[in-house]
Amino acid sequence: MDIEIIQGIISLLLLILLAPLFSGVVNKLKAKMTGRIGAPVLQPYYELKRLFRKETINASNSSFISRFSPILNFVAVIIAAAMLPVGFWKPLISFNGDIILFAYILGLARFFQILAAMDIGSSFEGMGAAREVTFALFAEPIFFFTIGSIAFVSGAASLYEIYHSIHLDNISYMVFVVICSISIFMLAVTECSRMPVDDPNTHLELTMIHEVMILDNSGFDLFLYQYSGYIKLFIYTVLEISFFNPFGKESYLVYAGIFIVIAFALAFLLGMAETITSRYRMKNIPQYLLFATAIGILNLLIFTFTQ
Amino acid sequence: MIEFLVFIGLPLLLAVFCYFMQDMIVQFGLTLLAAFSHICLSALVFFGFYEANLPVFFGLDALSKLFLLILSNVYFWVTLVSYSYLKKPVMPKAEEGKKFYFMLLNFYLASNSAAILSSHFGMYWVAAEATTLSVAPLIYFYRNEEALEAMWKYLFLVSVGIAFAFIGILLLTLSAEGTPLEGRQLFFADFVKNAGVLNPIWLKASFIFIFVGLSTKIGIAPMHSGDVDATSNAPAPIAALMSGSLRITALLGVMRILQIISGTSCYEFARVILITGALLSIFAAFVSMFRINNYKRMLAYSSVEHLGIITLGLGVGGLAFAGALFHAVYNSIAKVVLFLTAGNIHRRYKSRQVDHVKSALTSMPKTSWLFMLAFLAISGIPPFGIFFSELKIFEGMLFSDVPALLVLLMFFLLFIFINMGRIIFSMLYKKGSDEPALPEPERWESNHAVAIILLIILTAIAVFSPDVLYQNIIDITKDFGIRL
Amino acid sequence: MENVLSILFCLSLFYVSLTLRVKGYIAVLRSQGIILAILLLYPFIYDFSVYGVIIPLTILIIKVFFIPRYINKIILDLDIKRQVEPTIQQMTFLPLVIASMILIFLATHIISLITKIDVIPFASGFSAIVVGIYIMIFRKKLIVHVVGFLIMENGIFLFGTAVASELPMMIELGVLLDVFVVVFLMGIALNKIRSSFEGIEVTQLGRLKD
Amino acid sequence: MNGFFSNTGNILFAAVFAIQFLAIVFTGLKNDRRALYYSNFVLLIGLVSGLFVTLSSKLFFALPTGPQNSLLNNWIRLDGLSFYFLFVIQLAAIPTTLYNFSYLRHYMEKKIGIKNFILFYILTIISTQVIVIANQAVFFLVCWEVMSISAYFCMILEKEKEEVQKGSFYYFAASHVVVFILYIFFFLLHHQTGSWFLSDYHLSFEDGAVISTIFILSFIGFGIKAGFMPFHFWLPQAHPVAPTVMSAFLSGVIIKTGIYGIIRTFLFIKPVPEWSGWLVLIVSMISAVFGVWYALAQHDIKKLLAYHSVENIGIIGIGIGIGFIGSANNLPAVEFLGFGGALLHTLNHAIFKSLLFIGSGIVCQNLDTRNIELMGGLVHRAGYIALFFLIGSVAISGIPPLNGFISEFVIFTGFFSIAGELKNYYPILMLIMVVGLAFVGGLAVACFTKVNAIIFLGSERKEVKHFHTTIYDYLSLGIFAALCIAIGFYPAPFVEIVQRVIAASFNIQPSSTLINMDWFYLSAIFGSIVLGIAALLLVKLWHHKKYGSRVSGAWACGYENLSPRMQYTASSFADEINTISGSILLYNKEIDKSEKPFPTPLKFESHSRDFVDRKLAMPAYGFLKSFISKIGIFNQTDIRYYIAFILIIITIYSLIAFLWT
Repeated sequence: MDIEIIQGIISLLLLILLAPLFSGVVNKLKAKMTGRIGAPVLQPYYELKRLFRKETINASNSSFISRFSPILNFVAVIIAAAMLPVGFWKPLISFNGDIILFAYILGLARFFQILAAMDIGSSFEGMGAAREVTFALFAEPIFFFTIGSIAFVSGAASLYEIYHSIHLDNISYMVFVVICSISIFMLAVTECSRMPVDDPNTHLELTMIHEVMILDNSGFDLFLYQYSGYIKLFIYTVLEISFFNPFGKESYLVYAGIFIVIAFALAFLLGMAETITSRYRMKNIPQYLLFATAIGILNLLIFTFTQ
Repeated sequence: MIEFLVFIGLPLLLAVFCYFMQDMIVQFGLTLLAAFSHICLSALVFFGFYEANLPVFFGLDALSKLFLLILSNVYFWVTLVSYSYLKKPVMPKAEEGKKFYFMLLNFYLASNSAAILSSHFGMYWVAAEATTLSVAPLIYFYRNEEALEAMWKYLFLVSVGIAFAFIGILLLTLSAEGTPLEGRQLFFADFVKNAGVLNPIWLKASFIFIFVGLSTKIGIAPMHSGDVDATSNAPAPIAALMSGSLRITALLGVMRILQIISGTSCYEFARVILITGALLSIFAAFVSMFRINNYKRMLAYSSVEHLGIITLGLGVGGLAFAGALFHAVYNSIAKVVLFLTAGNIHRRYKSRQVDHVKSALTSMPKTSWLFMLAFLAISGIPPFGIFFSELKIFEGMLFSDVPALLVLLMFFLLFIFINMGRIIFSMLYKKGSDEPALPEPERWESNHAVAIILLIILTAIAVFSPDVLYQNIIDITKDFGIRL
Repeated sequence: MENVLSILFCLSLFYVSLTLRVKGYIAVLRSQGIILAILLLYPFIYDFSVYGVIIPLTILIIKVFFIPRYINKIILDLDIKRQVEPTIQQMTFLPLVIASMILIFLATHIISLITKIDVIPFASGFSAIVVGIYIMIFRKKLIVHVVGFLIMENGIFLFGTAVASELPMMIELGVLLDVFVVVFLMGIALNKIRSSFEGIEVTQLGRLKD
Repeated sequence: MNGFFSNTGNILFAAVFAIQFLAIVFTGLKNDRRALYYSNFVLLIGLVSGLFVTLSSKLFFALPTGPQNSLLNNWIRLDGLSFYFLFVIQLAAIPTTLYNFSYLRHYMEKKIGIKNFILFYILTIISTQVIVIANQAVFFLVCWEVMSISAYFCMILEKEKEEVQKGSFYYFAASHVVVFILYIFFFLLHHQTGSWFLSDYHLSFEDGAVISTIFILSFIGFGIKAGFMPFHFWLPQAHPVAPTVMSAFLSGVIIKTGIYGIIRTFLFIKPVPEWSGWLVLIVSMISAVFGVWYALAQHDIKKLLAYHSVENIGIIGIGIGIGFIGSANNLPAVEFLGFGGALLHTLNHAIFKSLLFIGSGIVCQNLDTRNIELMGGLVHRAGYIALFFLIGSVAISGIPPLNGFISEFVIFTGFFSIAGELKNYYPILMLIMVVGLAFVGGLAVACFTKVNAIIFLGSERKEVKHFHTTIYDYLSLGIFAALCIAIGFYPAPFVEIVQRVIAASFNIQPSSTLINMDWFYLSAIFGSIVLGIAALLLVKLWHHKKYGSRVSGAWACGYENLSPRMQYTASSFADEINTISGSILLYNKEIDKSEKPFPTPLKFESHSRDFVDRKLAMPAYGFLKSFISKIGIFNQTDIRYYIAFILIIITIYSLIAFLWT
């Protein structure tokens, strides 16, 4: 077997296995910042284990969609994860134009998740689905603006090549990349239902977005949803981390160091955001997302015309 | 001599005969016979199988051959359906009108043939006025107030108009003063030959007077009102006759003077006048279609529109000229179908108001489908002929010196089409508030058959485009000195 | 001689635009017919031919006898009021007629400089045409419209003699016959209108609209 | 005619049309049912054999049974583009015709005469096929009109309904405008080349302004038919009122003739100026974004789908625009990607839009309403219909692994390719386009989750006594769904066909960008998705066995009496997105708030009106009408005016004569 494929498989496995850990770290940091001890860092694994052992309950009105959707969701997220370059390794799936597939495969997951939510026939889920679809609509342009702008600057069209075209030696390019990373961070906040867009720990159904959509899932279904949620967050984290890789150097040590530092920084930022901000009003969220898009446009404009 | 007898003499004789002979069937049979012999002979003449030899003041050229065929075609079919129409008239008062129906019809044929065959302006004028006189009582067929008013207006307006045309003819003689033509008779051919030496001032004046005067008969705006009133109130066969043949005959007069003028320096001026008049009529139809509430009137305006298109084609010249001649042929056929089917609708619903006609498509499917097809035909939708003639006119316009007018024309035609469609579809589809209890199914009638035959002819001419027609129209354009 | 007759013709036009009596109109028609007949007969003083007399005689018969009598009969039959109600004041109508005539005479004069025409008969004929149309436009009574039409026809006839056109006799006769039949038909129509409508004024005829 | 019968393919080709014409004969049968079955069956035979003949042509399999390129004195010409569109038409028409069997039964039960409908349906199908192979301008126009008019006659099946009258009339009027524009279009071509044959039309840059005029005319003329945004307004009016079979064919195939026209025009005038590419691109982008946005605001399922046609035509147009830009800059790679994307999406859209229309037709007929707010829970009644509809929805949203994604993927790659080939300011503009297209995808997701969820999921909002389906429904939907899946999972052969079409008939330098994309890679990924799902399903089954599974009521904060009316509605679902661009969608909400101490029933309604229709077309017509009504000059009834007109007009003409120099 080709070494690249083995590397790809290893990085995919790493992504899948480490994803809950990252969530654990975020929660732990958040707890520390609010002055609590917090759950152990490995808590997400325990939760997954617990969910896996539970009986699966489906709502009485639901159809094959809500049984099928968690699986599809999970598979789609894993496929997306398989396109991510971890470090300087070539990902398992990498071809020209895979960023489109990346965005659209997450769209596939979302499509079925929304349908599954609507499948229950309860207005809670309906509300969540409506919000999800609205915010996702405005989130998608952010992704294309940031990743796409790097792609167009470099002329590459696959995630691997896009990231490998980043060379942090030019100061204007550095600023460009940093601002891109800010956009991606805002995107991650939205897509992964974190503050200030969504409050993952809320207890009121009316204020939820993502949580309310999986309100009626349990057991294996919930396990898949939760797990794919963790992976999704980690995917965006890796997207973020990859901005700062010194791709010229192929050193495992440097890469691991950068990986850990930036992951911690991101976890800190996420935790911080959840500590010091409150959730936005629902109708202000599109503005928040448009703000992120605007940053992306401005960034691209400035970069193109300063070159 | 036989041709003169068939074209003019026989109908004239029959007219006299019908005045004395009261039996309807005999009248009908003889009239039909005359119509049939007329169409046969004119077809023979048209196809070149028969060389006609007419007395002085009469003559045949390519143009009159074509128009004669149009006339006899329209007349034959109209005569054919007349009997069944007379048997079941719409208005009870029409009994009185029936007595003179065939007499006037024959008189009409005689006078119209004379007008078309005439080779002399004076003769043309007399015959054209005679057609007015024969048609006017026919308009008053229903013997009601509207018909009376329509007849009065038509008679009066056309008489005044044709008097102006007479002034035009007099001015034409004036234009010949000081030329070899001075003191000679007003034969078309002489004038065409010597067109170059005519006095341009009087030629222009003559053209204006003849055009405006005959406009009342052709239905060129703003002199179209009398024509519209008459066509919309006449019984269906007569309306078909007027739209299909009478207007064309009046147009012939304009074309004669155009033929003279086309060889002179005034040609440009004549074109401007023709185009102005044509656009005015299309505009008048365009305006009226927005507020019209009477379907027969709508058809009358459609005639105004199409005669406008023909005149426009004549004015633009070139390919549009040939297109206009084709259009004259197709329009006459389509108009007959439209008026005959509209007559059926009128007979059923006893009203000409659009609002009174409800869901015609279910209550009288045969007529309604034919009506719709005829509407499509008149709107220039293939495979019916008007599509092809309009195509020629449009193309001629686009590459003439007035391409911008094409946009204007299309704008008008589009809204005429939209408004006509709106009206016709509302007649055909719209459900009435009270459905009549089980309307009797519609039976086949002679005019359905005639309509179908005419639609087939309309398509067939266009699709097979017979050489003889094409050659004839080429001859006409040659006569007019127009390069295609 | 032609000019004298033409001026007489013009005078009849002034009269017709002044008078409000229906009888007056008929008298004008008669006198115009006579003028035209004289105008046509005048050449025969020098050069008589039986064949050429037919047309003037027909004119005399149709325009002087038949038509005025026929109109008179209609007036009596239909019990038409003798008084004409103008739509505009006589004091406006007459100046309009005069102004038009001045214009026509001036225009004719200008044109006569270019081409060879007899100014006076030409302009008188044309004036008659215009006045005939004015009468049709500015009078309400239908019978007066018929009179207006006939005055116009007379004008055309005068005009025709002015431009010295020689139409064949058969056609001249046809023209006259046509005019006669038109008037005849109009008379029949007036009869019908009288029995169908309230009155015989043009305002009654307003049913036909879009 | 010489040598026409020398080729088996020609004879077969003629036979195909003969069979289809034969179908017309059977509509003359007295019995409605027999007329339907016989004529439809014959038509089906004609279409299927037609498809085989098309497939045996040089473009596809190059069998000896394929017809020659030029038939009937060159009146019919079969180049790659024609074959491709013929293929699309026949492919989409077969299942649609199958559905006819089932659809028209309802009308027969209601005693509505259907013979006219079948007659004109057959005529529409034949004329649509002839349009794409006609090579003579007048012949093309005739077929074009026959297609438009017969489609119109199909639309008026339920002519008594006022909305049918109105909607079909929009279509009728719009198609007349198209024809007028096409007249001028062909006149110009004729004038420039002196020929009436489409194959002779080759213009070059030297013709300058004429090229621009021809291009603009074709874009407006064919664009009205296709439904690009400012000219789309007839589409959402006509599609909902047409019988479902016809809306499916109209949306799936007939509007594609507009696309065919635009591409054909490109072949006449290429290489096109670059601005034309931008024009097409921007108009298409507007169509795509607002088409789908309007769709989101609709509650009428067929109207919604009609707006989606606008969107998809926009996407096709984006592909064409890319191709134009490539052509202007002489970049064959870009051309291949742009036109390839457009042609592929044409095929794809024909498939999934027909599927969706037919699916919606089945639902509408059973529920007797088109309002999706009254539907719901049908997945329990008709699971397979729901599944097929779902497949169509996923496909139209451009989501992998179905066919919609494939064509959008090509178009995306086209953007990347332009950005890569032409540096300068192009990347920025292309990026904006990419984002726009992604945004369209997001809106489509929103829209089709809404449609699927509201119609099929949840519980029934309206009592459905009996959901009637027939084998034909499943057959036609099944064929379409299978095609969606086939193209999605195994795009390589279809891409190759498109590659061949462009290489054969577009006459541009060869480039293998399209065919060299990683199609097998995509197939593998999609395959692995399926494998993954299958594996997880097994796990799930095992899990259920081990840990158990059961069904329970949904969580409602402890409230017991959940009723179907408490479900989230379509209006609410789309409300937030629609409010954002409310002024363009003319989106207005009516909220019946009660301020009384004892709450009374509340009401919430939302409506969206078409901007072009309500703010441009209708006011323009209204203005024209009120302006016209002020023109009283021709409105006189008094004969004195008529006479005065003569005098006035003679004076005016004489003045013109005097002033004439």
